[in-house]
Amino acid sequence: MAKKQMDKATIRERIARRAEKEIVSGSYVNLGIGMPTMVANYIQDGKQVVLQSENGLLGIGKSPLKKEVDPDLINAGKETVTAQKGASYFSNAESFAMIRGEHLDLAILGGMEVSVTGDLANWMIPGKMIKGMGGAMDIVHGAKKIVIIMDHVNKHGEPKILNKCNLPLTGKSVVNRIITDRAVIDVVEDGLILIEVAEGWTIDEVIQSTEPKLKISEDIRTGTY
Amino acid sequence: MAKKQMDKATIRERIARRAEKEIVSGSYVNLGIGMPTMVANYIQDGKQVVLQSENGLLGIGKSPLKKEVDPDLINAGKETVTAQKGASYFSNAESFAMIRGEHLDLAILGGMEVSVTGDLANWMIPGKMIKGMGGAMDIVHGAKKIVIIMDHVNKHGEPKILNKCNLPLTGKSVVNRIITDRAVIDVVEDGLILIEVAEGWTIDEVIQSTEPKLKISEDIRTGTY
Amino acid sequence: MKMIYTSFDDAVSDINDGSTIMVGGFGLVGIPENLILALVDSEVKHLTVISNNCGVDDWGLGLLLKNKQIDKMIGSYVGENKEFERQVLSGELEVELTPQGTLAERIRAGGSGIPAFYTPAGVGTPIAESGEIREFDNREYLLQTALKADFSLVRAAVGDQDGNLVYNKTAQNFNPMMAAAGKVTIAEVEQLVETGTIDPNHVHTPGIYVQRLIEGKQEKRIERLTIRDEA
Amino acid sequence: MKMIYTSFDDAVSDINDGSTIMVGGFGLVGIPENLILALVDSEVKHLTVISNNCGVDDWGLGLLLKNKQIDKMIGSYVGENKEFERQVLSGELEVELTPQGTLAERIRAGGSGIPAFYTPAGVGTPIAESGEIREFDNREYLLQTALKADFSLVRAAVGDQDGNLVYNKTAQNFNPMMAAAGKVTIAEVEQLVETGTIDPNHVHTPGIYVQRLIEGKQEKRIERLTIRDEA
Repeated sequence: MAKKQMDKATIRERIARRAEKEIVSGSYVNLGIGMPTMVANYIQDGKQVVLQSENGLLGIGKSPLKKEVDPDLINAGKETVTAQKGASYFSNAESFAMIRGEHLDLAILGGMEVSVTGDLANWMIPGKMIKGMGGAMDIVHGAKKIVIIMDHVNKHGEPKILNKCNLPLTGKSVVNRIITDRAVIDVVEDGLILIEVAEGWTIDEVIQSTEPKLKISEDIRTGTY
Repeated sequence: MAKKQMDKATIRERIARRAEKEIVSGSYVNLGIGMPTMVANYIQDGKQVVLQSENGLLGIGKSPLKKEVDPDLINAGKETVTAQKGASYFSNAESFAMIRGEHLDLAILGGMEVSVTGDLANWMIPGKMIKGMGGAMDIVHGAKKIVIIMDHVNKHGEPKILNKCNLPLTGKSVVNRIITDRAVIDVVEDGLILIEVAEGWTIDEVIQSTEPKLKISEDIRTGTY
Repeated sequence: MKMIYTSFDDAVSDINDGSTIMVGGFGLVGIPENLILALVDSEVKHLTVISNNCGVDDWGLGLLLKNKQIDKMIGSYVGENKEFERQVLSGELEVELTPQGTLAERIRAGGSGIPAFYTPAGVGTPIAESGEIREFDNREYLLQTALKADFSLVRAAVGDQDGNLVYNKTAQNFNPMMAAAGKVTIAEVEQLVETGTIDPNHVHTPGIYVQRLIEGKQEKRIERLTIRDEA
Repeated sequence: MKMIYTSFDDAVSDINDGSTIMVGGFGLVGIPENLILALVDSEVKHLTVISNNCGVDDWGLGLLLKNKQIDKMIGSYVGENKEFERQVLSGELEVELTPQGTLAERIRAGGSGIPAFYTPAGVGTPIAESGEIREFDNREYLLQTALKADFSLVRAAVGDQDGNLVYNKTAQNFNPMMAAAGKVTIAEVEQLVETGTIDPNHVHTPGIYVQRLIEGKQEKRIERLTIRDEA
């Protein structure tokens, strides 16, 4: 599909489907509010995944049928959910003990900006009403692997992957991997490595739309998603 | 009963019975290992008391009948117990959160030495094998009121209430009241106040067997226990 | 041994102007609905409220907000309504934002006699600007202090006459830590049962933390109804 | 999703010389009896053991002690047997004594990503001599750091195939915090059940903390049998 014709929903689905590949069977995962929550819809059959919700649930199930709705059972996005077999409920203190204590294998979160050193900004825009960071500042220091999913550029076409974040940070040196509509980029010791390019984009286009210099992986693959 | 004729068991019972009077109906209480545990035997009918055991039980009941014994249910002294109606079980972390967070109204503990400023020593004698402080160092900072029960003098007849403890401390400025076989003494801002004298002893004998200068309460009572 | 109330107004009648209160719940789930309504009725003012969120326009803590009873809000995610924004911008309402895990742990610390602890959350961000950073094992952490309250308002599914509480599913959330961190903890329970009914292994909040109990019926409003179709 | 073992020897086979292990239990209550026996069989040496107590002469951690498998013991109340005393006095065994509440909280911190916290316990006593004191609200507190382990050996009454654990009565004690503080947590359960059997509201240790499970029968020795007569 040509990139120009892709609507916003299709792009989000593309990113979510690529992010799903980050989830290893048998792992414990926290999905952020918004686009990350969508990732759950694309988890492949046969993959055993336990999703954690920071409001106190390990083992998020599907959305409830109308008759199953329990107002006492929501996810961190305040949506009604169900609980998987083998689930457990606990307090927010226990939930963040679990998060902060590095028991989760992976967190997939949204991003506004990511820097060349893995700094993440995703919670406030100065001048706009500040609603709060919720659990993001804890989660970025907790999960063993932090994957950020976001658009590659902002609505003005400017890079969101930067030498230095302009927005106030959520966490410093916390991001391991960035997945955008255009590319998959890893944050490593000495910078950023481009490892995948999405269908409809070229390596050069990704380089052009990314502020920091990108190293190109020896195993780079294009058109993977 | 004349003091000379009282055997050790009788003296311990006398102290325990006096200590029981410290327990207000409706209160939450921790009783230390040894003589303090005995206090539970003398709780008056009609007093509602919830005893806490630092190994994770709120609501210690009576000793079990032989047929009731559950090896998974013990108190902090490792004795088999039962649980009262309305009891709850929890981890040691929660138990000491409860203790440290000042939720208990009273702790009654044993003592080796108490100082004029309310310092307590009750966990080690240098040169002897050190077994550990168990929960005592936490409890002395936790309960709203700390009552120490002990003999007034040691086996050499020397005071155990001192200007300064010789033994390593369990806690500094933690004791509120001392109950011995001879007297009840309160630790206040500017020293010690004698408030009760046990049967068979005189105010003067108590003063003589106590190292720090004792103030005498205006409401002092003698022969109260 | 506990004060059992039948009037929500009576249960909160000694919450005075200027009090600091903790209110359980995550979004609208697990909030003490009727205790909040009673606070609205009481017209108490200048409250400092510690709660993860601040309700919505016409429900939960949003009602106290609309009634201008809150001077300061400590939470992790607030401002889901226009009135909140208006009051913040006009300076009527002070807000202290805390990462959610830090908020939960500060409240746990408050009930546990821990005056302060270190956490990685917030290092390198605006919330660490006035804070104290310290390294342990070559990693930076931020010092955070305990939170306590004059009154904690919590909600449980079941409570017994001795104050033992059991929560239902994700309605547990902040309630257990707040129950422990309040000088006076008032529990609104869906069902008040006789002591001895709850299995001691299943108690979430031991009765020692609860001073007052009251049974009530909740609306349990749903913020974001999400359902799937029958396959 | 978890490793389910049928041999206790296999369950502990990768605990190597020099490992730091946490072992649940208070006295002999709630100890992972069969895992300890397997460690004795394994002849692993130079262990650092974190446990509230150190068993008795012929049971629990006392067996590892007798077999000289422990180099260092971190606990709150130890030395209930002569061999312990002998090894300490001869310098064969190093002991670190910690107040019980501090021990419990240090282990909780280890599993919770809290590197350090302040507690009043120990201020003004020998254990604060090399410690760091700090005032909060005009009261002195002692800094304490987190404890973690290479392996945690815990015991539960019931465990399911996903690692969720439920403890019985006071056999809970140190087990939940240790389950969270071990890099690898091995749970000895009295009963292993199918996933879905345990009510999610009743889970004490969520399965995420447990890597290995094994079902076994315990002797449950009683240290101090105290009974009352039929009235």
